[in-house]
Amino acid sequence: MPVDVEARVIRNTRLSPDYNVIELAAPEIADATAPGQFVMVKPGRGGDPLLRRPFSVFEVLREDGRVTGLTLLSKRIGVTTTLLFDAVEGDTVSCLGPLGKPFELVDPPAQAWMVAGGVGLAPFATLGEALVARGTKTTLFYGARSGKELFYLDWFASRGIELKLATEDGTNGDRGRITVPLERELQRAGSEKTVPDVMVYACGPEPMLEAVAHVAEKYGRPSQVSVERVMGCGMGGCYSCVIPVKDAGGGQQYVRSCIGGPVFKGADLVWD
Amino acid sequence: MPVDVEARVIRNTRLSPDYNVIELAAPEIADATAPGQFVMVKPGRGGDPLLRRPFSVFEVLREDGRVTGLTLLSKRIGVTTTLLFDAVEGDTVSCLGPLGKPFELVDPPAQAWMVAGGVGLAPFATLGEALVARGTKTTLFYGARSGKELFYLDWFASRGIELKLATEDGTNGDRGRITVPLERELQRAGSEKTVPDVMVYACGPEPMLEAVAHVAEKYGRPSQVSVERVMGCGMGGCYSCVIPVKDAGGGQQYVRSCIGGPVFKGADLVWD
Amino acid sequence: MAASGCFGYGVEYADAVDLASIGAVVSKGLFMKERSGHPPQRIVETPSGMLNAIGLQGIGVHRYIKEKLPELRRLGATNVINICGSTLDEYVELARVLSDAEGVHALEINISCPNIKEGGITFGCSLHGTFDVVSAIKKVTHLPVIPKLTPNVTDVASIAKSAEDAGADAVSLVNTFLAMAIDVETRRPKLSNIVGGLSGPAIRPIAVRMVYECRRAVKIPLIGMGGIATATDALEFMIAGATAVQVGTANFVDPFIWSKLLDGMRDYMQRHGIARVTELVGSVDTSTREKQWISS
Amino acid sequence: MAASGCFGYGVEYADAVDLASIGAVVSKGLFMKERSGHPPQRIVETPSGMLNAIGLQGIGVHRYIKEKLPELRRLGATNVINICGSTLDEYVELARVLSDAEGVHALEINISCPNIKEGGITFGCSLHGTFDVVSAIKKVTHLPVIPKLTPNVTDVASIAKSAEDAGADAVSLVNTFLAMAIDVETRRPKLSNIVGGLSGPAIRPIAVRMVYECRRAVKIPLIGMGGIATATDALEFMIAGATAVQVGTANFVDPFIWSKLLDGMRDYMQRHGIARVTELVGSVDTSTREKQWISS
Ligand SMILES: Cc1cc2nc3c(=O)[nH]c(=O)nc-3n(C[C@H](O)[C@H](O)[C@H](O)COP(=O)(O)OP(=O)(O)OC[C@H]3O[C@@H](n4cnc5c(N)ncnc54)[C@H](O)[C@@H]3O)c2cc1C
Ligand SMILES: Cc1cc2nc3c(=O)[nH]c(=O)nc-3n(C[C@H](O)[C@H](O)[C@H](O)COP(=O)(O)OP(=O)(O)OC[C@H]3O[C@@H](n4cnc5c(N)ncnc54)[C@H](O)[C@@H]3O)c2cc1C
Ligand SMILES: Cc1cc2nc3c(=O)[nH]c(=O)nc-3n(C[C@H](O)[C@H](O)[C@H](O)COP(=O)(O)O)c2cc1C
Ligand SMILES: Cc1cc2nc3c(=O)[nH]c(=O)nc-3n(C[C@H](O)[C@H](O)[C@H](O)COP(=O)(O)O)c2cc1C
Ligand code: FES
Ligand code: FES
Repeated sequence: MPVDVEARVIRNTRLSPDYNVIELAAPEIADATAPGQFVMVKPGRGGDPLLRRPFSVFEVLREDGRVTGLTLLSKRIGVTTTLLFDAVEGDTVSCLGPLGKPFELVDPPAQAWMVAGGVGLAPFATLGEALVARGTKTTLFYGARSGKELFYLDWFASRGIELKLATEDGTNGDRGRITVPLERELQRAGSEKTVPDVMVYACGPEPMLEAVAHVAEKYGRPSQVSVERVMGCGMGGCYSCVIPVKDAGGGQQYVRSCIGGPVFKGADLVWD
Repeated sequence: MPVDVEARVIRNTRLSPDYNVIELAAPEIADATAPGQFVMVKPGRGGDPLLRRPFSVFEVLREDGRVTGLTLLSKRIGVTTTLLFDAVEGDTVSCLGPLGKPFELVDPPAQAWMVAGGVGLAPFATLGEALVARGTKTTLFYGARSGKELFYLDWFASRGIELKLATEDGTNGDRGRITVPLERELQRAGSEKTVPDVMVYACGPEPMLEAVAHVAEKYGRPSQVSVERVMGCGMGGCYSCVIPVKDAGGGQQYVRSCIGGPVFKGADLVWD
Repeated sequence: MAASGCFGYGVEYADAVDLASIGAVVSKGLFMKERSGHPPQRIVETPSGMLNAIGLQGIGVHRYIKEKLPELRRLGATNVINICGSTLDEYVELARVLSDAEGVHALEINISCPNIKEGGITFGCSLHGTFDVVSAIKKVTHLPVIPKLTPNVTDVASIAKSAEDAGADAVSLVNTFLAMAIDVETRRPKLSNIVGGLSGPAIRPIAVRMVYECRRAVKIPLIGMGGIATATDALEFMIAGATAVQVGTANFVDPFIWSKLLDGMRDYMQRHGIARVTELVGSVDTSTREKQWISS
Repeated sequence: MAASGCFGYGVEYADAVDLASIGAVVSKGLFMKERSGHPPQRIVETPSGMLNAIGLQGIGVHRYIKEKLPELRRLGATNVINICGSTLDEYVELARVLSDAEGVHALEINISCPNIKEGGITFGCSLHGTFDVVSAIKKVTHLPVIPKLTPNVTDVASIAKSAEDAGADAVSLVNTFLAMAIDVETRRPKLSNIVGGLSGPAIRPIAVRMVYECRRAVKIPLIGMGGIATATDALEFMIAGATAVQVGTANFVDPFIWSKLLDGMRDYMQRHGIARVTELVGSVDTSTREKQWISS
């Protein structure tokens, strides 16, 4: 069951002119969060902005074993993300969670390939840690506009997660979209499964998710994608966050991504 | 002409659980302010609260002769005053002014008697300084609920301003309303003007202003009162701040206290 | 009470909230059949409010009775069913079906959904339209019938009156205000449905005025809503004339709002020595105020 | 343009703003005679908005022409006079008097003030009421006649249409929404007038929708307003269908808003390669959007 915490800002680190990582003292939530779950966040007080906004839990913070809080990786695009970007230590951010369906983890010999586009990196820190903890060989495919917008590379590398990068301007890794290295590796692994099972995890802009789901399918690999829909409540109350999903009858139906997701099987989604 | 300044909070000092003095880096405004004028203030950003609020300029801050900013004396009663109470160094407060008609000063041998009720003390710091600078003998009658709510006594005393106090619980000065010591002194001064001219200045809750204006009149002394009306704009645009004033024809008319005041001759007001 | 469409079917909130404690759960608007609703984007935030154009996505009345109602009864919820018809017959049929179901406590007649052509707003915007729907439904049900009025009208009080004349047991007001937001960069409406319904604190002063007007026009109880986010807001509606209130948008912001509202109202009543809520209802004093010397 | 009642008579702002630069100054609502208006409290803040019940305090048309107009002409202002009558005859008389005055550029007919019984809203809420006022005024003046519509109606587009049929040269919309706020501690209305008009950002989505509806109902130009506080807001109204916009409440918050609005709109037009504002008017694209891969 989700809890609502008036979380104190412990630290706020700017990674670029748009990106920041904000540490929030919400141990109750951090402790209960599974990889892929999110929180509904409202910075400051007062009615502007009115509604909470969804953010993946980025890191779970620990001090000598004890969970002390969580961080959010935020990209500035509007009111709330600007408030998060400008927040200073001591401010409070009201934080509701954990919410949503987490990723399903895979065990060896299966491998885990995480595909992140931009701020879509957020859910993969906790997912990567959980996978590595089970000994699952984990790779992060990570794409962005330019090398300056690739963050936390050492963080992942130091945890034994292999990195495959792509940037649209070619300043780091392959030039172009992240699907370039992904398809190359899928091909190499071979659709005949010369390599053990691979689970493809993806988070990023929806057109990227669609491309990833399709290329995974093309090479016979299952995928789990975390979608980003505008959410009013995060708890199934408002029906704002729906996404079309294939139903039994071969038709489609709108499913609330806040409780039916945000993680879906790539094969289940209807890409409108 | 008024200016609008995004003023940085230099310091914020809490005087009690309700009262605070906030220092704002708005030298342009401070420099142009005459005693009795006010500023329209909006803390923080965003639409909540929407409208500015009026505050008297309390102190004009100087560093080696140069004007560096101004302070507001604020009493917490709602949204804006709570934001001012909680503001921290580095926050910005948008500050429009100076606005309104100032007090008319008097010169020796006339004496100045300033009568303050609670937060009505605000305009008398600058007025007191201006009067003392002209050598006018100045007295401050200052009333509040209890001694704990009488502030800046040394500040006034150190400038050679005589203090007459009253508290409703009798913890400092006369027990009761400030009109008690005021009427005693007016009586002593004598309506026959055994003492030179006295100008009575008053700021505080309106029923107090009414009582002061009446007692001054009773003893043949003129008064100038600074009224507090709810103000939407401070510039004569909205007609929200009106107060009934006697007109030539012996009738009354609503005058906008933001441009026709906030300082009025006590004798001109109609006390509804 | 949880406002319609703002609480799912209620079961979604079962582990966050004790449904038995919140007065009543008003269901999402139900049609006879399932509806897929409008494509996203379905909501957009506006100053102190939000627009929605969900399009009444829903499972239809039969699945509701089969899948949701038993669970809601188990949880001890008081169930007010919000029904929405494309035709007079559909309203009547919905009322008939629900009257036979176990655990339905009242019917809220949605003649005010601004978001769909056939959302009954055609009924809700005219006097006889309102009269006809309500009286037709009254004929086929023993349940309390509570038409929900639209604020998008010139004279809401006269509509409340015709609902009363038709035998309504109470009226709910207000539904959302028809509104619109445009993305200036793309020059496209922000909602896929182009227009949507405005809710939230922004509309509260208008909704309070409408409750005040209706209180003077009808004798039946009023259920007030529109931007309630605090106990003070709820009290404002009751003092204006509402016997009960519903909370919609604010529940999205704070799903734990219910206990806060109840505590705040209890505290207020103690401070003011008010024994029963009914003493508050419609108690607004419109005589001119005398002045006092507030020590500032 | 400065919205009526939000800019005094204009002269108040002369040293803060270059009146010649802001399009037009719409005067406070004028009657034939002086009016003292309502007693305080006359305004109250609400979420992202404010209520006002000023009661059209004013100096009357004759003093306006004698005392304010010469100064406004000297300052180079374009003067739109907002007129308000208790009767049809008073509207006509006002139009006649002002048509003979120097420096009046247009008449805005306030048939929508919610705050006073005789505020003409009785005209503004009905089709023939609107038609009668406008056609009567057209007969006696050569000046552009711009009725200002109330949003407190079921179908604003049909009212705009009847204004057009009556010969209106343009319509302004919207005036304020009838609303109310109650102080729960005293259980008294916060406004002395009990009810007042809601303005400010809170109402913008409703006002934009009404402009959009009217754009499709009439051919005459629309002057849009309601909660405009930024250049983006102004553009939203124009894209919805407004040829010009007025700013009211936001001017109270920022008297220097005018240059910011103009700069913001200029910047937008450059970014989008738009040469003339008219290209924007009513350009909202209601076809469904295609998707693109926004690199996030
Ligand atoms: C499950 C989930 C997890 C998320 N995790 C993260 C995360 O970890 N870090 C992060 O930075 N963001 C994340 N997002 C996206 C984040 O919720 C939005 O960026 C945020 O809501 C924007 O709020 P705002 O007030 O700053 O922007 P607003 O002022 O609300 O909107 C600004 C502009 O951005 C558009 N916009 C709003 N929401 C979205 C959206 N979801 N996608 C695309 N455009 C949008 C609006 O239409 C508007 O044009 C997540 C979203 C979901 C659904
Ligand atoms: C010319 C002038 C100078 C002023 N100088 C000062 C000053 O130096 N220091 C200071 O602390 N205050 C001063 N005030 C009063 C100050 O403007 C109000 O306290 C302030 O507007 C309250 O804003 P808020 O958002 O905190 O309260 P709100 O949230 O706006 O209101 C809270 C409650 O207080 C009531 N209220 C609001 N304004 C007033 C008012 N003016 N008088 C009585 N009740 C009110 C409201 O009706 C509401 O019930 C001055 C007022 C004027 C007109
Ligand atoms: C997302 C959403 C969905 C709604 N769905 C319905 C509905 O199905 N039936 C209905 O009568 N009202 C519906 N409403 C209106 C609310 O019940 C309520 O009347 C309105 O939102 C005003 O209350 P509020 O300001 O507290 O939200 C909906 C409102 C919202 C925000
Ligand atoms: C204090 C105040 C006074 C107003 N007086 C008038 C008036 O005299 N005549 C009129 O037609 N509209 C009047 N209005 C309405 C405004 O002109 C405008 O239509 C409305 O406020 C919406 O615009 P806004 O949200 O930008 O304020 C007044 C509004 C306010 C806030
Ligand atoms: S966000 Fe409200 S239902 Fe999903
Ligand atoms: S505060 Fe607006 S006219 Fe005085």
